[in-house]
Amino acid sequence: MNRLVKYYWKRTMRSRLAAFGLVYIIILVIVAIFGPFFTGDPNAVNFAEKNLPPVGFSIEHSVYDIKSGEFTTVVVKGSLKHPLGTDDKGRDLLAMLVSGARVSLYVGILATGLALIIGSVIGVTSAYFGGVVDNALMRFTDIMMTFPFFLLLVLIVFIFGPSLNLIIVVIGLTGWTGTARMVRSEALSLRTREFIQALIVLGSSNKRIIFRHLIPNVLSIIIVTATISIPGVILAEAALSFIGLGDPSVASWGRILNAGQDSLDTTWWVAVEPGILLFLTVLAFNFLGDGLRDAFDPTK
Amino acid sequence: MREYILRRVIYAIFIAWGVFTLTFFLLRIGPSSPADKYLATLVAKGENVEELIAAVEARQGLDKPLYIQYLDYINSLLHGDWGWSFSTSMPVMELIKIHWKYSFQLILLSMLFAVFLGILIGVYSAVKQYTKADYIATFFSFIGISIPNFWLGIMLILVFSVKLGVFKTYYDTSLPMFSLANLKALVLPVITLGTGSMAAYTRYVRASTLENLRKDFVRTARAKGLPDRVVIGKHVLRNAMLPVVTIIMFDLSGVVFGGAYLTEIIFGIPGLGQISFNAIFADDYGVVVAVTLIGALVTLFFNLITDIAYTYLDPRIRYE
Amino acid sequence: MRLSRRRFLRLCAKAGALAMVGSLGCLQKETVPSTEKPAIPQVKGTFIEGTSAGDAETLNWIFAADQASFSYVGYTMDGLIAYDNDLNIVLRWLAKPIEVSDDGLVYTLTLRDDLYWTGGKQVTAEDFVYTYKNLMFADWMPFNYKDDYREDVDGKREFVEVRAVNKTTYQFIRQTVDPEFLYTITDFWAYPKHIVKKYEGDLKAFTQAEELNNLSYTGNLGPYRFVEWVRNDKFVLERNPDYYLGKETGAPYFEKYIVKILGTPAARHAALEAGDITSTVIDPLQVKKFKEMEHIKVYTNPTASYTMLLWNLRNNGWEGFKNKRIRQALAMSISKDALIQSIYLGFADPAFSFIPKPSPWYVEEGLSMYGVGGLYDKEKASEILAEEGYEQEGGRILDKNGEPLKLTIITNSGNKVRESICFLVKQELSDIGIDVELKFLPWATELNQYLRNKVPGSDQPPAFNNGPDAVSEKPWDLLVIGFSTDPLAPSGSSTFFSSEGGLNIEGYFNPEVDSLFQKVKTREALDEAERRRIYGELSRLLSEELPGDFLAFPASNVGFQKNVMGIEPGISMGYNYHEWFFA
Amino acid sequence: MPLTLPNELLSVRGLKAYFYTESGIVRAVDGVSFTLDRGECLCLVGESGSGKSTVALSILRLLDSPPARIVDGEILFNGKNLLTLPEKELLQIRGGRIAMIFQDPQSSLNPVLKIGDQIIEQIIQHKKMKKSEAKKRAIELLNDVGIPEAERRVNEYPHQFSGGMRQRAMIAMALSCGPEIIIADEPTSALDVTVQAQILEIFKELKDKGLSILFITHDLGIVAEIADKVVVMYAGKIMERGVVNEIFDKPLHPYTRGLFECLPTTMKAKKEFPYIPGTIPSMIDPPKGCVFHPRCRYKFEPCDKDIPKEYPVSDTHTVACYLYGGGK
Repeated sequence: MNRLVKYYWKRTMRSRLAAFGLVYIIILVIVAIFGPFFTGDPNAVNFAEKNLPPVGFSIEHSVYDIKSGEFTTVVVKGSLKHPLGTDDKGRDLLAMLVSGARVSLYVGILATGLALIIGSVIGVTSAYFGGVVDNALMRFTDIMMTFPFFLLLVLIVFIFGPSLNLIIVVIGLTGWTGTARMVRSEALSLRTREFIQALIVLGSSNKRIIFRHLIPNVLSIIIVTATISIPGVILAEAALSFIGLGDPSVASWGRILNAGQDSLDTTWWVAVEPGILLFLTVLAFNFLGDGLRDAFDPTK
Repeated sequence: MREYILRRVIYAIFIAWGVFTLTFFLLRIGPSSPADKYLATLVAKGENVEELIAAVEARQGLDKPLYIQYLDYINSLLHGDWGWSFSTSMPVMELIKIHWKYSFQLILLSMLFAVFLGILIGVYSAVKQYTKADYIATFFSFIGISIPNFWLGIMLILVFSVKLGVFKTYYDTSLPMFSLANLKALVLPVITLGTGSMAAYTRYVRASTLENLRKDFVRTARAKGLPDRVVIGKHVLRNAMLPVVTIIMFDLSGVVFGGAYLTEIIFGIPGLGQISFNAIFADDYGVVVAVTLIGALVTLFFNLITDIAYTYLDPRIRYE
Repeated sequence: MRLSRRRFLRLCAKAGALAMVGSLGCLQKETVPSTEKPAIPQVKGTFIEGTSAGDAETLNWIFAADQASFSYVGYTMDGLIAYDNDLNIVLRWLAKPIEVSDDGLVYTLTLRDDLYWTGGKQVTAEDFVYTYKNLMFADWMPFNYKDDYREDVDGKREFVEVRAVNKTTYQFIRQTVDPEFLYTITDFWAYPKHIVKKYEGDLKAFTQAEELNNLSYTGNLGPYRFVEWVRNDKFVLERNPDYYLGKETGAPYFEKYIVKILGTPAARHAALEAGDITSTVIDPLQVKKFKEMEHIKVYTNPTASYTMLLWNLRNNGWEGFKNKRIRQALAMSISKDALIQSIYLGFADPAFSFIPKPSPWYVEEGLSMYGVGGLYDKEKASEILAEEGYEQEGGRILDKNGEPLKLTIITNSGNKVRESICFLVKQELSDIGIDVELKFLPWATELNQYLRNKVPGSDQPPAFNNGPDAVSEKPWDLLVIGFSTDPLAPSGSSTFFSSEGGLNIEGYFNPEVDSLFQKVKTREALDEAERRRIYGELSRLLSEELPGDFLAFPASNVGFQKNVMGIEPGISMGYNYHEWFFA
Repeated sequence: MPLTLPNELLSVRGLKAYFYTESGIVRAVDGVSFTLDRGECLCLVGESGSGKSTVALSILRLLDSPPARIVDGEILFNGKNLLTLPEKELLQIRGGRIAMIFQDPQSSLNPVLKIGDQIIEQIIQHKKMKKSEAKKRAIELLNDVGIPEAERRVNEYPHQFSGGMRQRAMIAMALSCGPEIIIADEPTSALDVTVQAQILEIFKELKDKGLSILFITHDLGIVAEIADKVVVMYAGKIMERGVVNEIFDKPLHPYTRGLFECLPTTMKAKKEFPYIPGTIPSMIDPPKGCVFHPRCRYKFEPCDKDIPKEYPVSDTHTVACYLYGGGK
């Protein structure tokens, strides 16, 4: 096993992009876990320091006097105290982005994990039992696949209110169909292989065969699917936030971006920074996913 | 074949019924009601609030028991009546009839853009594997896949409409559908919506082409003295497209209800996506159910088309 | 800009009661520079009004409840009157001012005789009477504002009487006095009796009637005629050459008038900057930029809606709120100047009561101005809290159980201004040792779980005010919400602050306030000086009682392309929009 | 202009084709020369991996590049060097004057195109012919190679053909433009034995009609049936060559002899299952000296030092083995 891991590791790391992706993700995970201990409270509001630009930039702040009709304008420079600037409530963007990384990864990993678990169980069960079970499960998969995914997501989140956990559950409950089908077809071809046949003859329990033998063998697909699903989920959460259905109590990157997008031509950094992070993170996962896919592809 | 299609159609009806039922009950079990949005405005003197809410619900037929509503709904659907949209004051079907074309043209052009460029770049990249051009194409396709399309749209407007003034900041529905001006107006939305798909197709086409380039029949075609153009354009591409067709079709429903909506919002295109999402926010049940149902039917239809197309693309496949 | 040109101020007060409101009026009067040579109006061009406030729901206005719907209809039909920037009545369909009998019970309205429906049939008093009696007041019709036309007679709610006197004159006859009824009776248009008669009694047919949904009956009644309505995109009107006010002047002067819906504020700003639209509302942060633009003119107007911080005075709120001194202490800790500068960037007036400055009933004298000047004093606030038994310990105030006090502030999610206010309140209150937890809720959740209340254990249907013992399903302490007031008929605010008020969400019960609101609807109040006195007293009382902390009357900024002429900025900017033209 | 004999149709001279892979340079063909005369059938014989197919593909420059590259040598066809020919002229020769038939007809035919169309496109490419004419020609050709109901079959897809019919179709395709040379790369090895014989029959007929054939095979039985000349390859090098009778009557090279011993006919005489011990060597790091020496029963002193030249045994017969020359 160890050697196998090593082998795939080597094959994956052959791609420089995949290596970059992995390094980025590892750094991101470390930042997400430990960062908040260093950056301070992302919810600490200080209206006296609102709309500060990032270090190296400056911006004019104007306040209108409704009696005189005049503006009072001061030029504000970015400071090291808030290296990435602040938002319109004076919250430190660095702190927000770091805690946002936590949220994005949390959503991405949990929702993907849920979808993968459901998809794998359904796919493997379907393939292993075949017949009526297979038929019923695959018809159900068809119904779920036919549902316009994003519409369903918006519908449920709108109806039941935007909470992060609901979003995760909904993505998980609706996003498993592709995995189920892939796992099923992979498991089908595995099922016909000798060692599984042998196990059946030897009288191993179904549960044992599924969990000890079938699933580990489709693990490679699952790993690859996970890596390429996570960015999709992160983007879906961002898109929900973009249309105002993000969890209002949590500062995910999508929420920050949404808050900043109306003032792109003034306090641009509020939208630009999470946008870049979102983009880089998705990119990194895609790089890694691609590298993994190549590594697991025996024809390469 | 005919029997196969018939069976598929019956199956599609079954699936559509499932989707319909799920949507219907999902809408009804939620805590929000169409009366909510009126609440703010209905209140005049306290004691009448609930009475007025009841009036709204009665007007929309929401006061009956749930199963009666469900059966009534199915009954009127079977009679071709899709109901009245209370948030836009027109028949649901007419609303959809008017607005589907805005989405359709956007989606069609984006798909053309994505498919055409995706195939072109993908094939080129595969043929030139490990060259600089291939690396550049690969890199940009990753960027294309990763860039959030709503973000891209905003940036495009900022640069091309506001700063450079090349395009209008919003889509103008008064332009004739088949006109150059309309095409120009759709450039930014199409890029916004199509880039992600295009980049994804590039990846798939490249992989698929690479796989097929290694096939024996490609060597045969070369040995026959066919120029590269024919070898790749005819022999490789046709085989390479087989897996890609499925992906494109699968992608389509995602594009219609995900990307298209965001793009429509950003560019102010009153397409079906925007209509349906506004209906969700307005608790306009008739429209939500209709759009979901139609979405499901369209997906099913495309699945069928894909399967039939396969019999032409790949003669090895036959359905009984 | 919407609605401002017409007599929907009152409607708007309701429309905006809980939802957010557009712009209504103006605090500071700008005068149009007169140095420029007045241009001669010519009919040309297309006026495009950009909005991201959402589309209308219906043009069949009897069903409407949203501002956009009333606004759309308003382009095609003027209505009976309008208000100028000093809130004086300007006649539109009426031939002369409304006559009110000395006993305040009979209102006589006289229509112009040159108004006609499409097809040439004259608009008559009978059309109005029919619309009121057979449609609005009818049982089968779910008209949303029925109650505006009811009065309490011997403990029963009854509709007022409407009757036609002659072809152009009709009357409302009341049995009880309500001086502000004057402002209700000009709220609506009429339907042409000869068209709608066939739909009478059939709700479905009336809802779906084509000629009612496409405004094809509006004749010469408004400056523009309906052309097209593409849902979620645009509402297109063309110049009405028959317009009754344009007989001599040739008004209106735009060939076309389009309301264009732009999905996001960013798109709206971009479109104005790029010149793709003629006018739109501008967010505070962008105003300076637009004011500096050569081709844009920005007008700053006040609104009659205000933002409030309500305390939950019901039994599931912090018990401290029931003490007036504590309410005052909290109001003393929240700086209205800071709020206006940080959140509205200066585009707002501090609020101390529910009556805005431009209202004829505004009285400044004697108002307790908490949150500004000397009444913004956190040290004093802490002292008061300590005196009332809430001591600080380690910088935190302890509640009755000796636990650190933690209050929950709620507002509806998606409203960025209200969310910001919540943050500011949190920051301010933390200075006096009160910890605040923020909760941003979807509208439906906020309404159903936090705002509607009922007496625990009873089988009451939940409502916004089910009496002093009612509580909401989930507890809350502070609520940021937008209220709207009618500057001409402020008594409508009784719904928020009187014991019987249907929107008395916070649970404020004060007999003194109730009686003052009732006094407005008496014969004595027919005297304007008396009414001003009553309102003055009410304002003073509420500013000191603080059923909630009145925060600010925000101003709105509307940007125009510079070549639009004839604009009169002010509280009712747009009341004369049919006279606007392109230079 | 290099010297060519009048009868010489195709001449491969000093061909070196290497594969540049991640693990090193694979010397798949390392200095191979032979000539194919008009009307003659030359068989290239060797185990799999000996480089025979690489030779065949090199002739029409069909090697995938990268990773393959022809590093040295020339291939003269009617006096012209195919390796330096401009692409355009090369296209005319491919399929037009030199046609090729591959081992596996299943994978060598495009699965999504009709058999007829695959023939037609080649005809149209090389001859000025209308599509309808080309189709007629395709039907004739299919008829000629023994496909029944060619009229109907022409519109069928490869998967509807049996293995043998597919190979017949491949042959028809190869013949479609009247080539001078047919290069057949193990055309029968993927087929059933009975079908093999039928296909071989066709090749014999073609030979009788005067076509020149470069036939690549590992099956000595086939060689006996069809070959005029034989070239034996091992590990990218030529071990032995000669007229078919010479090779069959008197195989000299230990490798050739090994091959013959493995033949089923000769097998019967012996009790044990015969084989050549060892495996074909790594062509990345070939053994020093004679490439066959690690497996050779007769190896002696010079075999692992220097590479033996081809030593003539008769006018037509040469052997690259120190047993037959090289001094000592």
